[in-house]
Amino acid sequence: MTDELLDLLRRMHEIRFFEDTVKDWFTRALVRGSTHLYQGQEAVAVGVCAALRPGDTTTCTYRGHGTVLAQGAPLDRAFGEILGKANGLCRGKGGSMHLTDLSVGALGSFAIVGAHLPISAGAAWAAQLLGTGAVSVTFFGDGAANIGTFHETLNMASTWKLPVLFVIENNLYGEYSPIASTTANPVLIDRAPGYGMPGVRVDGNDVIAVRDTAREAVARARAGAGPTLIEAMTYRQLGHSRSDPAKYRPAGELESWLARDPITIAEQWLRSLGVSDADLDKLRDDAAATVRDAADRAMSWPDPDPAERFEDVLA
Amino acid sequence: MTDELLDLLRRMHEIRFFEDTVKDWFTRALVRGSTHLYQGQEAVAVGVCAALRPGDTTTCTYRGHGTVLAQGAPLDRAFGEILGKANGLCRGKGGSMHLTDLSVGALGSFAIVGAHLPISAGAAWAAQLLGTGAVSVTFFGDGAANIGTFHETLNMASTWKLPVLFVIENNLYGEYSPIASTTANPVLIDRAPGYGMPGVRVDGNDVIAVRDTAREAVARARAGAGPTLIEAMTYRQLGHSRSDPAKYRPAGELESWLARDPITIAEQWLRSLGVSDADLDKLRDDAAATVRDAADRAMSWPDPDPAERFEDVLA
Amino acid sequence: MTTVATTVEINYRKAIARALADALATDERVVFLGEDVGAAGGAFKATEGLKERFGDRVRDTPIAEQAIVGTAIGAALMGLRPVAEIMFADFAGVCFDQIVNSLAKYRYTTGGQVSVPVTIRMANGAGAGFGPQHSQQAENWFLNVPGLKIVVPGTVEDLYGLLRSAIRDDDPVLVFEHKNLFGVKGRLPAEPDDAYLVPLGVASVVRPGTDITIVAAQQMRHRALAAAAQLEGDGISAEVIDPRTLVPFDLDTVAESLGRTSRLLVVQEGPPDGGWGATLVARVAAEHFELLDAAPALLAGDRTPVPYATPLEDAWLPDAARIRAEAARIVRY
Amino acid sequence: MTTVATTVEINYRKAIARALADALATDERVVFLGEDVGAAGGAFKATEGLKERFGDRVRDTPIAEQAIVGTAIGAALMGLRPVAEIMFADFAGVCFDQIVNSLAKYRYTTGGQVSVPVTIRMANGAGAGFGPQHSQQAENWFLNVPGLKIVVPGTVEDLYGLLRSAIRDDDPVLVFEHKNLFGVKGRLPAEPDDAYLVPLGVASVVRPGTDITIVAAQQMRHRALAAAAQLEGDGISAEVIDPRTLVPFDLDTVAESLGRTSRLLVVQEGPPDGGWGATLVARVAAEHFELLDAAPALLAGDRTPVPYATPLEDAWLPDAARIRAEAARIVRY
Ligand SMILES: Cc1ncc(C[n+]2csc(CCOP(=O)(O)OP(=O)(O)O)c2C)c(N)n1
Ligand SMILES: Cc1ncc(C[n+]2csc(CCOP(=O)(O)OP(=O)(O)O)c2C)c(N)n1
Ligand SMILES: [Mg+2]
Ligand SMILES: [Mg+2]
Repeated sequence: MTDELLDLLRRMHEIRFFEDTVKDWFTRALVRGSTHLYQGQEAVAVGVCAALRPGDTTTCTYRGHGTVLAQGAPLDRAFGEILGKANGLCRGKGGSMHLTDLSVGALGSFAIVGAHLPISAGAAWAAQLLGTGAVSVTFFGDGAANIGTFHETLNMASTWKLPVLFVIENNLYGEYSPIASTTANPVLIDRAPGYGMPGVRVDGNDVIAVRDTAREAVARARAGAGPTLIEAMTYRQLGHSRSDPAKYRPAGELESWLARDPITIAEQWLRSLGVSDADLDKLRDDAAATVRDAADRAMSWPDPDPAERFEDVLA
Repeated sequence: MTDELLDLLRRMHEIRFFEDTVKDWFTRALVRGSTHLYQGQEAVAVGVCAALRPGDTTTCTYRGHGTVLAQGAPLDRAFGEILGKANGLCRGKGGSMHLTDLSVGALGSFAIVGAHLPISAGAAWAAQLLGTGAVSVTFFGDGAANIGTFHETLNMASTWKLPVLFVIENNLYGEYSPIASTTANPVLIDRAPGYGMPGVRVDGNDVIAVRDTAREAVARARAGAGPTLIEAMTYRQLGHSRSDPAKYRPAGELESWLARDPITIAEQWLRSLGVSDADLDKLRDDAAATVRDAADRAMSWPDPDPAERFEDVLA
Repeated sequence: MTTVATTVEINYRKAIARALADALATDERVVFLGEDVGAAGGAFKATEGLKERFGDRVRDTPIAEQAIVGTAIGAALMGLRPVAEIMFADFAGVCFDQIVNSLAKYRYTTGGQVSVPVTIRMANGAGAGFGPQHSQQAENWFLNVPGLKIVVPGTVEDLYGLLRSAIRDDDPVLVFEHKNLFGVKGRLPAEPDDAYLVPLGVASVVRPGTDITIVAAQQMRHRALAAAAQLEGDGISAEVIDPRTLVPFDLDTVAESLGRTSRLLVVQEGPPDGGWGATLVARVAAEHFELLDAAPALLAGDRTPVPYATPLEDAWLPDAARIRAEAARIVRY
Repeated sequence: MTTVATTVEINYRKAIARALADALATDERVVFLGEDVGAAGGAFKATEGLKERFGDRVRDTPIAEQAIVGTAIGAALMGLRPVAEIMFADFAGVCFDQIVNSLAKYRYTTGGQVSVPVTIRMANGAGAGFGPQHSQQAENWFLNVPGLKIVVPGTVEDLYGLLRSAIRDDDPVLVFEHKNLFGVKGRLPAEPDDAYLVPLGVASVVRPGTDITIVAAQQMRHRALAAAAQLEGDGISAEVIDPRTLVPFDLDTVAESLGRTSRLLVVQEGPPDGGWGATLVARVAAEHFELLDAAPALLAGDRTPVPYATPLEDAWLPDAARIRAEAARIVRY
């Protein structure tokens, strides 16, 4: 138990340091385009992926660095992709919004809201047909729950009893819109009965709670009982994207959530299990060092040759 | 009461005879393409439209003859459109799947499943902004409830508290698929709570029950309380389209529904109110004659001139 | 193509079911999904018998095109070879995002980590009185989207051969089956026979000629052949080329023909702007200008939606008479 | 255009808000909806201040593009003049059906019972490092769909003038605002002034020349002008035409120019096949063949999605150097 939790905490640290590095790069204009960071939501990806086994797959959003890393994608090649390096996960063709590593089951980060839900359903359909016992997980936001693919996919997946988990990363905002301004009933699990599937709300900042909830849903899926809708309540500690100061937040909201930072909560758990502050600090510092090294490696890699742009369109 | 009910029965008769005529034309190959008939579902359109007032609008599906007529579109020009005549409602450009008559508030029949739901929401938004007090109604099938626009529109309409009624004509089948084969939870009103709106199931073959249910929803909408999801349980007495023998029906299903034919039920109501069989027969025969005359008129109209195809693309 | 195998006569509609059956029978990774494709045998009755024969590998779906295409993509990533049916090509608008942004770009966006062997079948085309929302030439919506292959079979043999090649291909392929050709007859082998596969990206010279090159596909191919026969009476020898595949387009076969004829008429069903016909005329003008002795011409549908009424729709579609007249005009240029 | 009115300097991004504000202020039937367009002032901060000033007529929507476009259509049928924002043009794929099958065809399908004055604004284009799903030239997806007008403003003045004309127009208009031009500066009148409206369907000769006609829009227009300046040093006089509107296309202005130059180079951002550039080359070849002294050319993006990494994306987009070289090649033809 303690060892596993230490491992989850390490992953959360790595993701946090990874995102802090990316934020720094973007503010220093070392990277162009757009980026969407995961600080504060680490427990969702790490907790859910802790319930998976090799062969299981995930899809996620443009805010996907955390998920892809939680599944085990290498830090340096993830950095490399964001930097647009030839050795990036996607050879520099996708960038921050498209981190993908099929070798670890990370089927991809999708930049079109909602587009990946049916893709995870399809992976689950393959598992059902091939009898692999694999489970698919698709992570998406509260705002994405209002787009058509959510509806089409949940109904079809439930009708076909597909082994898939629909995990809402409910961080209370779309880009800048508080959920209540765009969603008639902001309790998103209230939609589950309409699809004949169970819906569970969980504290998305408590990695243990998330893992346990996911385990149950995974067991259900592997048993052939079909999909589960999981609504993980969490918070986006930074703005929607690089350019967003997040002025729209009510006073005190950020502070109260920072007090419930998923890393702090995990550390409290570990202290209660007798782990010393010194060990926790060392864990954090080691993670920081690991991430720093990966970043340095990625920085040192060459840019892709312009001619590479013609490759990978067709088989 | 009796007079109003007699009027509703007359409309149902007219729609029934209209559809029987169209069916005959298609089987005699007087018309090409595809047609989708409304026999057995008349009480839904007629009952709902009885709750509307001038200025209110509707949208419906390719199975829309009944709705457009229930709103008051002229029989002859509706026939004319299906025959592709120059004087058809749409000058012969739309055909059976696109009957439209804006002059009576029939915003149109749409041949893409689900496409019209947001269009009725938009009409309701205009009413809300302009303060006209008008209400929009959108009719669609049980199968259409599984497509993305259903979800997007119900959530947005409820969030904005738009004066719109979502009326599901639940006739138990998609084209040939029984609802349970495509819908995880076939009780479609179970989806309403997820959108924070009331959902009501009603006997779609009882024109009075439909009218009363619609009246309540209309009152709610006019009062600014937002949309209602109405699930009218009914039955498609014929196949999905001209070419469908409907072999997939379980034995006895059709018979049991024919016994609950909406016209029979309305006639029973009227008898219980003291209307004589003679009067009911006369009403039916008059309707038949009216429809026959309209069909003859439409048949006598000229085809459009080929050059007319270049008109109406842009203003 | 070997002709040793015994062949049977079959129409375009049944050839669809036949191609799917042979694909399902010869490769267990092939799966098939769509609305009413299973129990009901398809809205066009073009998939009858498949569910009974292949069971779970043939799935009826809800009315949810975005989910259908997305599901096919996900299954393909896991090693299956899904065939998805979008009943009418017009409905590709509903799942356009999945086709254009997910399917076409997945391989590129991931730096070639995997290929996505999804085949999407749809019924396209005008001429059957289905009206503005059920008669479009949606093949022209996807030309500007790299990452897709597009085929437009006009005969039973090409339908069978191209559909099977599409399913075998490692890339996404959109297969447009023309709803006004379902009754066209042809011959197929009695047993599955790879000799009948038609390679993607290869046009076919369906009538040799020396005075003008007419390029036309599907319904227009048949009308072009009728016009060519009439033109012969006018003393004009027209070569008719059926591209069969729109992407990748076999420009060489057209150029080779123009080397003989020096005159080009492209006949395209559907509005002219942004279509494959205009794309072909532009490429010939830019890449083979010196081959042309006359202005190249594009005969296409009108710049309007497809009207419903028979006299309007008939006038909207180029017919043999207009093809003949246009070809004669160009030859006399 | 009158120049009496006092003008102010403003960039492309702020000109969007300015055009919307003037449209909302001068016609109470105008309403505006989209994701985060109100309270947040827009994802690109291009709609700031509108919600505060116009209240309920400016609506934030859920993430539901199909509902956004459909709602705009319904409101238009009731007499309003809705402006809908689709944040990135790439997302037009999600609501493609509503645009193509509902919006473009409504008037025709109903036999002209009503017109549908909906304006849809979207940010298109590559060059800013947004990757394959946020950098497309979606204007090319709609060319084959009659019933839509399409504008592609490349300057502050054209953005303002065309957007306002689009909102006034009785037909559906798609307005593509190039995300890589948001910083471009220009001058607008201090007060709303109809003299600054730019008519739909009228190209503009932005640089006169005699040796070759270069047609380019938006980002490519600016690069074509840079190339033309360099070409002058090479002794080549290039005329640069910005079509500004893609549908209906002002072919006359191009033909009139070719009457002088006899040489055509179309520079189009985005893949070549099925795009407006190929459509233009085809129309010139078919309708004005005799004007051409050399093969017309199309310089376009590659036949690949738009890659993310800077060196890849930079190479993907035609730049002034390539435009210059291509123009020189044609002139020497
Ligand atoms: C179809 C589509 N519409 C709009 C966008 C622009 N967009 C990107 S992120 C975002 C907000 C998504 O909010 P949510 O689903 O809650 O995810 P979060 O960003 O909060 O993780 C929007 C509107 C998009 N990428 N795709
Ligand atoms: C987007 C889309 N997908 C598929 C179709 C083909 N189609 C036409 S009607 C129909 C069945 C609709 O069933 P339902 O919504 O229950 O309406 P009903 O026909 O029973 O009245 C289908 C699948 C279509 N027209 N549009
Ligand atoms: Mg969110
Ligand atoms: Mg039904």
